[in-house]
Amino acid sequence: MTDSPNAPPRSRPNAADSPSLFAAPPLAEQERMIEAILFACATPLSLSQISERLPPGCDAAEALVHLRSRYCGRGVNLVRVGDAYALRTAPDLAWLMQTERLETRKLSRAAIETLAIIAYHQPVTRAEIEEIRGVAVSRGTIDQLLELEWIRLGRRRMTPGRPVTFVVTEAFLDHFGLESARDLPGLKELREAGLLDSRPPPGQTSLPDDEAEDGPERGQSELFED
Amino acid sequence: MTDSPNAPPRSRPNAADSPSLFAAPPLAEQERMIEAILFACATPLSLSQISERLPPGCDAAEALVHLRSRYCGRGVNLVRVGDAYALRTAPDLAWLMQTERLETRKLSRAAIETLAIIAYHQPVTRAEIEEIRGVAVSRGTIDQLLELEWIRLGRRRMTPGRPVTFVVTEAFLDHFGLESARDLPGLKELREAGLLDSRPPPGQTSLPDDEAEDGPERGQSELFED
Amino acid sequence: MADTFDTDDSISARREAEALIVDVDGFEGPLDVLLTLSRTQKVDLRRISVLHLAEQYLGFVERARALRIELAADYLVMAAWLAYLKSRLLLPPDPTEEGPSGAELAAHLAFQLERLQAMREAAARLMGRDQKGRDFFARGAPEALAVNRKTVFEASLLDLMRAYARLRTRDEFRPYAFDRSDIYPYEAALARLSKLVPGAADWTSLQAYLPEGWRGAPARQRSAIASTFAATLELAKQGQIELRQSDTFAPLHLRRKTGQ
Repeated sequence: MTDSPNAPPRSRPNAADSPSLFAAPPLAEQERMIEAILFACATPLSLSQISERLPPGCDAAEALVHLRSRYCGRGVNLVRVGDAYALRTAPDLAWLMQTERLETRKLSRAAIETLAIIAYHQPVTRAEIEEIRGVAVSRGTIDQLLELEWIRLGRRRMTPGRPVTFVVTEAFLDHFGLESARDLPGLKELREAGLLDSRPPPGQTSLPDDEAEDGPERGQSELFED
Repeated sequence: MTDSPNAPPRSRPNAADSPSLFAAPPLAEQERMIEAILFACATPLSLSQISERLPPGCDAAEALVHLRSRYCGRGVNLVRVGDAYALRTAPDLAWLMQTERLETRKLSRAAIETLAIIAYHQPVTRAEIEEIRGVAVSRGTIDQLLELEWIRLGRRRMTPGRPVTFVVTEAFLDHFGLESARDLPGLKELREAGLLDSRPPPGQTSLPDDEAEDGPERGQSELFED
Repeated sequence: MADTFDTDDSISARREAEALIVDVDGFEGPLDVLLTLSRTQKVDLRRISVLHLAEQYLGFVERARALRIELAADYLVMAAWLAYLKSRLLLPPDPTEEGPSGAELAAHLAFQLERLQAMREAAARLMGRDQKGRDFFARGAPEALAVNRKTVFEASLLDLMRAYARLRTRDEFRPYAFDRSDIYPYEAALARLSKLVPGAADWTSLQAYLPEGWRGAPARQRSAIASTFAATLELAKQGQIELRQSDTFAPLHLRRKTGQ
């Protein structure tokens, strides 16, 4: 609410103007700065968002490596969320945080399954979700996931009708503590078992080539091309 | 008021009950716990509030001393706020967070509707927006969207009066997490997603969809000509 | 029914069977039912006996119908498909027949079931992960640091889509109207004709009643004739005028109905 008592007179208009004219601050100082920025912000920040705030000449990527190892094993950890970084409490201390625990809205079984299908098969169309679940995606399911900002629209599929696709978001990764979509549990096994392939029903020979090329398979396999 | 980090442990009611049943966690672990608690808690916590949350046998005061020195000189400091303790960004780094002070406000209904029409029908003239909304669009609404850099002027329409057109910007796509305006769902897809509550009057089912499918596509193809 | 074998197994089996019958709506579609059936069969989904499964499924639909539960079309389609599959599997393959074999269809079904099961498990594992706000936490008091106030206007994609949906919905309820200038509306013709009829004591050609400016261009004239003709029918029906046509395609004449 108020400034902490030992704050110096806040007359540092644009620090970026003066000290950075000559050289970037030392790495330890860059680490401090990033620590403060990430600490102040509740949402993950990308490398470029962090760099924007630092004086010119800083190497945010390198400072982050140091900062990350410094927080290793501590009560608060530096985690990676997609292309972004955030400070989060260590999961093993969850039991201490009873009072902070948020009552999250219970997701329906349909919503949970739909979310999982989108995460594992992304980018995926509504028709593909329905094909996998064997049932129509009911009203409000997609709506609810969009509202939670766990999914967003991807690129339209280049197949007849050009259907919209869905992909998971950074907020999804943040919520489930995932560094990237390729860290989804069991993803590799599912891929190897061929369970993430788009396999059209036998007899439908017109689409498979097109679809395989642009389909869910490519989406997730892209993630593995290192 | 009399609590100080290095005061000897005073009240340990829980620990007294069952001193030998559970050993208190090592001091380093207590430090981790306090670190996590202070990080996650929305308000500063007093020594007794911290102690209450820790397992029996912990010495919060001593752990706080260690935690405080660990954060000494870092980007984040352990500070005392009155009787309580909190983690705060180092005051000398406050300038880094200057740009972050933002007030969010909901976009007005007129603005969001106008924006939606531009996104779906771009390039679109002001008269066309008014025709779709069925109500005049105030200068201020357009100005606001221009100022937000979510829309910009497109090519002039080659019709009498050569009216200006509006199109959405990269910043718009960025904000709404879209890869292109073409990825916006059509009317049929909106209905399937449960965002359109109404059923069209009987006998007219195909008309509005066709229009929606056709409208934006045609308009936008002009924009995306390579 | 005196059932002396009330072991736990049979109780749970019966409860399950009951659930299948009574709680059709509890299933997430026909594939879900199949998955449940295949699980009670306790077989490897890869080697699932489609024949056995089809029989169980048909039995499910049969029992459900006996309870007069309305079955969703999806279930019946699946039942029909399973019956078809069963027949394909029982009959020796016809080499002249085109299309996928019974074995291929069965393999695909097994794939679908396995995939659904895998997604269920993946969903469970996903939800079992540490979650933000439950197992790990963001900063509880994000700092309000600078006094540098800047207003940011918030709008989500959902807001945008809803706004557009709202606008388009309103359009759907708006009475449909042509804005084309070459269309002479029926309502206008009726209003015009009603006003002119009291003066029409003698037989007059329909052509004479066309409004100014609608007699030249063929498209405009066609529209005006059509609307005016429709209006004459309405007025004739109401008993206000009489119509006369001497021959097929001959000019139409009208006059005020006399003796009223």
